[in-house]
Formats: sequence, structure tokens, C-alpha cells
Amino acid sequence: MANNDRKPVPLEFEQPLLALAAQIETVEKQLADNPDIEEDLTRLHEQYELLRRSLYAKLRPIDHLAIARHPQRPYTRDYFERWDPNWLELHGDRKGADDPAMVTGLVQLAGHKLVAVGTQKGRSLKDKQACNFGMPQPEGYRKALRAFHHAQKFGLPVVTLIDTPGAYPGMTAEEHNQSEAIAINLLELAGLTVPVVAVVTGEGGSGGALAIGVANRVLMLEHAVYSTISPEGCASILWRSADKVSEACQAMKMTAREIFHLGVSDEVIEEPLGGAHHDYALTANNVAAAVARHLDDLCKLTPAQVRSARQSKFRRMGSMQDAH
Amino acid sequence: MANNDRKPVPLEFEQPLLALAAQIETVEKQLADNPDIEEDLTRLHEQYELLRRSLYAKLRPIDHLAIARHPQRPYTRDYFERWDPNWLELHGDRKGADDPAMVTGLVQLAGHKLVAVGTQKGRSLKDKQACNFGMPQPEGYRKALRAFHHAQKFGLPVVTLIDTPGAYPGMTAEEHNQSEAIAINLLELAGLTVPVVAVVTGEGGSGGALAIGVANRVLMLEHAVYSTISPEGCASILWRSADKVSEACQAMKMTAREIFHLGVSDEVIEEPLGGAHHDYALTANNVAAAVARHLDDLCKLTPAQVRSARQSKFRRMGSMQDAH
Amino acid sequence: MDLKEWFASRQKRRDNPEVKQPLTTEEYCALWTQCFQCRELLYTRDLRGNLFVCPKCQYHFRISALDRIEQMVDEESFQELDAGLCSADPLQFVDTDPYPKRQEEATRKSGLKEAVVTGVGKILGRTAAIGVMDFGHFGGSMGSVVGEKVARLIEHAQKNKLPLIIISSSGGARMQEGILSLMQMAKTSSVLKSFSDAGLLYISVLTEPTYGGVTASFAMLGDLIIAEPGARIGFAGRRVIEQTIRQKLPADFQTAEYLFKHGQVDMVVERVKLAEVLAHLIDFHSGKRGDKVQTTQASGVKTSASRA
Amino acid sequence: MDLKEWFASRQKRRDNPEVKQPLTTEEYCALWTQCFQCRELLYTRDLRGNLFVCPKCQYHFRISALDRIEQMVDEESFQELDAGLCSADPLQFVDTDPYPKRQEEATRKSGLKEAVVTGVGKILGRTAAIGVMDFGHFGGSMGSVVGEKVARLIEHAQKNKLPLIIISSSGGARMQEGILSLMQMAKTSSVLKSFSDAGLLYISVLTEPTYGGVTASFAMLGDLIIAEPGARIGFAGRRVIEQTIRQKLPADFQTAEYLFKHGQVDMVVERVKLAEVLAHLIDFHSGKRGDKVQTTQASGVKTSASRA
Ligand SMILES: [Zn+2]
Ligand SMILES: [Zn+2]
Repeated sequence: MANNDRKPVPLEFEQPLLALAAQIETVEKQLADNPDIEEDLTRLHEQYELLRRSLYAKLRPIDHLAIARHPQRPYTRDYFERWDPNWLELHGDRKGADDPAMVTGLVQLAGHKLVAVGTQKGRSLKDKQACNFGMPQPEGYRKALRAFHHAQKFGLPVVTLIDTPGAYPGMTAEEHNQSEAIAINLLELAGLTVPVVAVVTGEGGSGGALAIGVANRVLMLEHAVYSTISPEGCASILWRSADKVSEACQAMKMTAREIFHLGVSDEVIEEPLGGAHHDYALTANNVAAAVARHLDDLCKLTPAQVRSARQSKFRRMGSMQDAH
Repeated sequence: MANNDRKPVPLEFEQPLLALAAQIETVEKQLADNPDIEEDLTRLHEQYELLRRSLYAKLRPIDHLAIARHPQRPYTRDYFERWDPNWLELHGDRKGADDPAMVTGLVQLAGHKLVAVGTQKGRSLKDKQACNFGMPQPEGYRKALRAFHHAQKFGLPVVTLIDTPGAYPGMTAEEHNQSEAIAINLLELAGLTVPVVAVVTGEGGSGGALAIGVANRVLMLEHAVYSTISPEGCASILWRSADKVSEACQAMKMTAREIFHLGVSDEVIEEPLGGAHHDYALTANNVAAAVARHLDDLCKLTPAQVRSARQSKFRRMGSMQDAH
Repeated sequence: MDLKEWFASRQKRRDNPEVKQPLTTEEYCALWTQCFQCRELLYTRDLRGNLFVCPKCQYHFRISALDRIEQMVDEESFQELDAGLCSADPLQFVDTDPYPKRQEEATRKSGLKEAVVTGVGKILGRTAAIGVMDFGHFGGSMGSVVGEKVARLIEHAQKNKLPLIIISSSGGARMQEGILSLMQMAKTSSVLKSFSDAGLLYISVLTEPTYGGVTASFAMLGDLIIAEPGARIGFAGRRVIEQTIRQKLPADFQTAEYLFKHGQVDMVVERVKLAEVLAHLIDFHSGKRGDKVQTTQASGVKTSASRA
Repeated sequence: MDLKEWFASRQKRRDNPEVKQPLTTEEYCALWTQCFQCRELLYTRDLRGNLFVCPKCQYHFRISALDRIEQMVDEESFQELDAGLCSADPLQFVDTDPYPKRQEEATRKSGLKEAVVTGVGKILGRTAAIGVMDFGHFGGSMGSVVGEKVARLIEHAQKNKLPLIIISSSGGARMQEGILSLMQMAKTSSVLKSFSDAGLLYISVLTEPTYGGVTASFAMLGDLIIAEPGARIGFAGRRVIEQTIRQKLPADFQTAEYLFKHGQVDMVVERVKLAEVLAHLIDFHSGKRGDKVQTTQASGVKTSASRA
């Protein structure tokens, strides 16, 4: 079970906090010799807490992106393992491949038996490479589809965890019809009569994310992002400049709060202060609680209602005007 | 459109006939000089017809096999083209491959609109290699499956033509799960509620043939064969000798008449004298007429009846005793 | 200018050709078109007469939605749906320009309100619900309006039990509508699920170029998929892939023919045969279960249309 | 000798071990088994106690159907079905020997009437319909009786709403029954279609070796597929493939681990954990839609059983 015993690696925007922490450390060392600076220390601690809170209260979109992409961020397997130490992973698309970038399994969560599906980024360099840094191949989406059909057959709810820069843009991926793999999942997810809850836990990148995201409820972790294209891609196309990533992040409205206000997500799940990587257990619990709550809700509906609710939800999405 | 304008290439067991034909030719050359031998010639011609008929009336199983494998035997495309010059071929499994050893398309036959599926051996050396000599890859079976599902969705009957030594025994074929590709087709064919008629037109080899052969009606051309394993494979396993192919053919009861008597096929379709390769048009017509007759029959059933009839048919197959 | 006016004014222009005056450079350029593929200079009127297919090398030029409708749909049979729908600016998106300004530009260039034209029309006499995308409008990108018009077209087809034909051409999602543009993939696919469950026919036609969110949703969900010769079709763009895998891709990568070889499309059909093939397919899939046709030679179309 | 007697006599033999007399060569050989993989000489009784898994290299030996049942099914819970079914000789097949003679030989070697034992039993308390194939009987080949017993087992499971577990081990179709053996693939798959449509659970377990018509029918149709470590599984045999493609295959080709890598099986589970995993899966798929379980730690089984 991957853990976050290691100290969280700080991000760039956290530098002021680090500087203050270093100062505190220096002062603490002098405390034994100068008991009178204890008051200063207390003040420094207060300042630290204040700065910390204000820092995370007014994060720029690009700061959220940095947290969402933090190399220590909990990944799909970290959640499944914490939710159900006895979860059983199901492997393969039955047609020649088992894409490690897509994890599927049987997981119990707060009494719900579910088919769990999620993208996986890989922790070690070797893992990362095997997982294509969380970018599934068509075979991965077809493995997910097998899981969806399994869920449908046995009346099990589906929970998906989304953390992917997008579908893998590779040569064989195109040859094996990445487009069809994604499109079929959109179609089939729309048709399921079992409840589907999706959680964007990190990056929700493009069609590669949506392919496991057509859910009755779409939840997002506080620092997660969700976008049509990567901010880098957006900047290079619209601004024709790789320097404009921050502007692109801002313009695309990709943070959890913004996505919620656009009506595309249903709930923002709080993260530990500083981000999910500061406390895996707490994060896993927060997500579990939110998911369970939505599942409890959805389990009250009939199968037909579950499907039509999901279809109506996405049918309504968009913003337009009628000149007539 | 492939044709059989070329003279039929004779098979080994046809040698006596050839010898007689040569003799007739010699006599004919002398006819101008010796008008009195006309009577001899007439007798020779009668003898020839007699020999011809008796030869084809008492073919050994291995002779049927030779005709079924005749390099000029009509293949799947030859039938589709003759049945419906405007037939439209559908291509691909949508997942990365288009196996030329499996042909699928929309064909009209005697007023029936159908989804037609068949294995294809390839005529030229290049074609043969592309088609793996009629041995489909898993991708070919999945392409057929797409066609079956298409038929099911649109309520179109399925007609399959079988002429394959078997599924391709290759490395990637195994890696891409040849077993699953065949097994799923057996399962899904069993579930269709549209009529399915299968015709073994040449070799019906093993699971690779059956994968498109779970039909309401199974027809066989007069010289076609159908077996669990190739006679060569059977000889080498059971007799441990490649010389015993004829014995294996005999023992396995693989000819059209024998398969019919075992209750596995429903009709033997007559071929032109000497075999289908002597007359493509007549053969295509004979097959069309038989298929249309069975389709007319099956179209009178309800969808549920069509399925349960097919399932019962195969449920009954087998031969056993109960010691209790 | 609505669709009717557009067709009328074009007809007028054609009936009164004025080529007697010496040409300005601009006029000269409009008169001649260079083939992207074989570099031949082609007389534009001939090119149009040849359905915008190069007579020398068979290169299939991109064409506008209205040209496509004119080519493919029986004259005067096309009834547009939802012509008034146009984009809002939900994100108040500004890059180097504000989104509304870009929309105006797009409309000025294409003469269209949005990147898809939808409606009901006849193809060689067969009624169908038809959607045609226009790459010339905002790169054929899919935002809320494209998604909505496609969804409404599908619903209209389902309600009226019509076969559905969508001619796609798109660079992908409309970035300026952020996540809402992504959701159009889910919206259109979800509506297609109901359509498909109703047992109705959907033929998807992929034309130069079809990419991203459009390919990865309704464009790849046809019961039957047809591509135009030479059309480039894919999920990710060629450059992105080359940067990712750090190797050169084959020259014909992502062409219709390449997709055909890889089992992704049922047929590659030349533009000149498209209407015929569509009519044949509509006929084949119409009628009730077990229906028999009267002759075995219904709507004639040669098999050469499907490249074996 | 029926199943009950067999278990009883084995128990008796075990309770009264007589090893005081000097051993004959035959007895000596029966006492020791050499591991096929690591060549270690193993004391047979220890090997049996270790479920016929080599304690040194974890090689999973082939085991008989009855040994498997004894290992995996709760004691005395197994009720055999269709024990009396045995083969006929529909083709009057003779190769170097007549088919009936070969059948007698097979029965003499395996102590079984046919290559599959079917019945209902409990696995760690969970009732299931269970079929176990025996490679030791006629190479585990599928003829009419194997097909019929499997079909009846599936029908029994469906009628009684039981989960279905089939442990496969087979060289393929029974050639001596000609085309009728091939038809067993269609028969079993057809019955499985109804079973699956009824929403019931089928777990297929693939063991050393599983080939041909068995793999290409019910064995590959599990909702979940488990393979035993090292088991060789495929459609065509290794030698046939090597002859066809004229190249050497990788050493681990067609092993459980190779199939796992190629996405064909859900998990590779060691024999010692098999019952536990099966029980967990049965629990997970039982109960009605939307049912909640009381604790989150139902039947404990570690994830290490699934090799990531
Ligand atoms: Zn040209
Ligand atoms: Zn060993």
C-alpha cells in the first residue's frame, strides 16, 4: 500500500510559507538559550497559520493545477486500498492487453459493493512509464467498459476516480481507435441502469477523463481540475505561447469551484489543508463519505430512473441563445 | 468478380477419367480418315459418361476432401457477387484491424435483405497470404461479431458461408485471445433472435468454422466436409502417422452425407457434377435457392421462437448413455 | 441570410456570369484554385462542377456545409432545424480576443451562425435527418450550440423514425466554452444511446478533417461509418503524437485509407458516389423485420465504392 | 466406485498407513514424486498435504478432479450430478484401437466414467454448482458426455440460482466422437447464454493444461476468469503454432502469467488461496441490487492474490 509517510514536497507558491517555517525553526533553536523569545515564537506560529490559511484561501487556478499534479498526490490505488483492504482487482480487456493506466476492481465502500474504476498515474518512474503517466490506451478504456458491463449485469453501482492528463496520444493508440474506445464508453455509460458516481481526484483531462466520467454525480476534490484541453495545449493554441499557461488556466475555468458553478460538478470535496498529499487517510475518508452519501441517494431510485436522471443531467449541459 | 472461365484442374482420383478422355481425343482425330470407327467413338463417349457418374457416385471421404479443397473452388466473395452484384461490404472490427479472412457485408438474396458473413481463402498467392489461407485471426471473428450485432439490431437474418481449415494458429492470434473470440461468437450467435443460416461450402474446420456456424439451419454442399480437427491433425495424433489421412477422413465421418446422418446438418446441397468448381453460377444458384427456402421458413417464426429453436437444436446434439 | 436566400443568390450569380471585364487579382484568384495535393491549377467553376474533387488526382477538397447539402441533398428538399441557435459566452472567455468577437469573425467567414447545419432532407428521394459540419466556421469546433443542434437532430430523427446521417468535420472541442464544450461529447453520445436503442440507423460520414471531441463521440458511433478518400481523421493531432512518441509517423497516418486498413471505417467512398451509397444503405435498413424486397436489384450502387 | 466410496476408501488408506514392509520399486516410486519444474524429489504425502504444489518452486501439479474437489469443496458437502452418464460410440470409431477400448482404459487410469465431475457443493460455506475436469481421464477431452454434463450443470445452477464454478483442464475436443464433439462447444456456450442472461455469476478457473475446444467455449466465457500459476492455456497447441509461423515462441508463451499480461484472465491465484478468492467473489456478487453489507470486511482475502 503506497503511503505518504514521506514529507510533502513543497510547491513553488508555497515558498513564503517555507521561508516562515525556516525562520520559526531558527527561532526555536534559540529558545533554550533565550526563554524570553517564546512570545515571538508564538506570534510566528500564529503568523504561519494565518499565512497558510490565506495562502490556500486565495490560490490561483495554476496553483490548484500544481496541487492536482503534485507527485505525491494520492492515486486511484491509494483510495481503493484504504476503502477496502480486501478489494480484488480485475484485469484485462480479454482481447490482448491489460492497461496499467486503468484500474478496475471489486471494492466495498461503506457497505456498498461496487465496481470501481480509475486511472492510475504510477508512483515510481517504472510505474509511471508503464502507466504512460496516467494516460490510458484504447485497451484501458475497453477494460473499463468490461467493468461497466460487469456492474450492469450484477446490479452493482460504479464508482470512478479520474486523474489523467488525457487519453494517450500515441501511434498504436490511434491505430487501435482511441476515438472509438472513448466514444463507446460515453454511449455505454449513458445507458447503464446502475448508479454511477465519478470523482475527479486530480487532473480531469479532456475526453480521456470524460470516458469514465458520464456519471449520475460528478464530484471533485477541492484542488482537482477538469478541462477540455490541457492548459498547456490551450495556451499554445490560443495564445501561441507556452508562457501563457496561467492565463489559460484562468480563462478555461477549470478549478473545482468553477466547475461546480458551471453546473458540471455536483459537489466539491474538501481536502486536508495544503492538499490531499498531506493526508492520504483523511482524503480517502472524505471521498468515501461523499461517494457513499450520493450512492445512498441514488440507490433509492429505480434502474430506469437512474439512467434517465443521468441522461437528463448531461442533456441539459451547455450555454446558448436562440436568435428566433 | 472472380470467375471459373479457366478449365477445371483435375484431381488425382480423376485420372482414369482423364485417360479415357485422352483416348477419345485420339479416336476423334482418326475419325475423318476412318468413318467406320464412329460407332466405337459413341461407345467410348457412353463409357466416359458412365465412368464419370460412377466415379463421383462412390467417392471416398478423402476425395470429397480434395474437391472441398480444390484451388478453383468458389469462395465466399464468388457467392456474394453472384447473389447480389450491388452487395456492400462492411469492413473492420472498429478496434484496429480488418481481417481479410473474414468477409462481412449487406447482401440481397431472393428478396431477403441479409447480413452475410463468410471466411475467405484468397485466390492469388498474395490474397491467400493476406487471408492466411482462410484462417481468421481473432480480429476476423470480432468483425463477424460486429456483423451479428448489426443484424440483431436491424432485424436482418444472418447467412454465413464456411470454408476454412480453422482459426489461425499464430502467436499474435493467441495473444489477442483467439479462444475468447471464438467462444464469444458461439455465445452471441446462440442469443440472436434473427434467423441464422450457415452453409459449409468447402472445409468446415474445427472451432474456427463453428464460430460462424451456430445457426438455425446448417447446410452443406455435397462435397464439403466438416470436422473437429483436420484429418492431417487427427492422423498425426491418433495414428502417429501422416500417411493415415485417408483413414482419419474415413473414421471421423466428415462428409456432407455423414454429417447429415449424424443430425448435425439439415440439408445437403447438390453440386455440379465433378464439383462446384465446374460451374460457379449453378453452384451459387443452388446455394441461394436452399438458403432462401430455409429463410422463408424461419421468417415465419417469432424472434423468441427463432432463438429457442436454435438453442434447442444444439442442446440436443451428442450421443451418450446413462448407466443409471 | 438564411439557407433559402443563400441558395437563391448563388443560383442568380451562376445564371449571370460576368467575366467580360478584365479581372482584378482577387477575382483572378477566386477563379482559379490550386490543388493541395497535385498542385494543378484548376478552374474553380469546373472544380465545383466536379463536387470539389480534383479531376487530376482525386483530391477531395474541404467543402462548406451548404455546398455539401447542395451536392448531396435533393434540390429544395432540405428543411433546416434550429437555425436560430447561437453561442453564448458562458466563461466570458478572452484569449488574444474575446470569444464573441471570434464568433463574429467566424460567422463573417462562413456565413453560418454555427459550425453545424442540421435539418431534414431527401437523399435521392429517401428522407433522412441530416447534420453537416463546417470546418470553415470556427474550425468546425464543437461548443454548446453544435452539441445542442446535433442532440436535437438526433431527437428529431428518433421521434420521426428517420435514418440519421451526420457528415463530420471538426478540429475538436471549442476551447472558449471550457468544460461545457467537453460535456457536449457526453450529451450527444447519451442522446445517441436512446436513438440506437430504438433500433434506428445512424450513418456517420467522416470528412477532411475530423478530430478530437467530435471523433471521440458521435462521429465514431455510427452503425456504419463512411470516410471520404484522403480525409484525415483521429483523436489526437499528428503533431502532438509525434512530440509524445518522439518519432516520425507514416505519411498516410490518420488518413481515411489508413483507418480503413486498421478496421475503423466500413468503407471509403468517393464523393461522387456518396449519395448513392447512402441511399442504398437507407433502403437496406428500412422496412420491417422479415420484409422481402421485390427485386434483387433495388437501388443500384457498385461495390467498387467499398475498397477491398 | 462412486464418489462417496472413493473418499471413504482414501480416508481408510490414510488412517492405516502401512509402511513397515520393505518397499517394492513401484511402491517406492509412488511414495516419491519428482517436481516437473525444479526436479526436486518430494515425499508424495507432503506434496498432497501442500495441495500438490511444490513447496520449493511453487509448481502447481496437475491434480485429479476428485483431489480438486477434496481440496476446494467443504467436506461431505459435494453432491454429484449425472454420475451415470457415459459415452456411446456414435461413429464406431477405430484408430489403432476401438473407441470403447480407449474409454475403458481411460476409466481404469482415472477411476472416473468421464472427464468431468459435476455437482453441487459448498466452498467455505457458500453453495455453488461446481464442475471439475480431469486431464487424467482421456486427456480431459470434451465429447458428448462432457458437454452434456457441463450443460446440465449450468441448467441446474440456473434453475437453483446458484453461482457456477468450472475448473477446466483439457486437451481439447474428443476426436473419437467426430463432429459431435465439436458441437459440444456450441451446446455449452448456448446454455451459458441463457445462464448469463439470467444475471447469474460464472467463475471459470483455468488449470494446467486447458486447450482447444474447451478454452474456445465455456472456459473463456466466465464473468470472471482465474488461472492457476504456471498453467498453460491456449487455443492452438505450441507445436502447431511453431510449425505454422516457423519461429520459436517465448518460453512463457501460453502460461497463465503470459495470458494475464495479455489481459485474458482477471487474476492468477495460487491454489492455496483459491477457495478463499472464490468465496469472496461469490459473496460480492450475491444479494439483491443495492443491498448493503453490514461490515466492510466481509470475507477476508488479501489482494496479493491478484498479481498487479
Ligand atoms: Zn489534384
Ligand atoms: Zn518444484
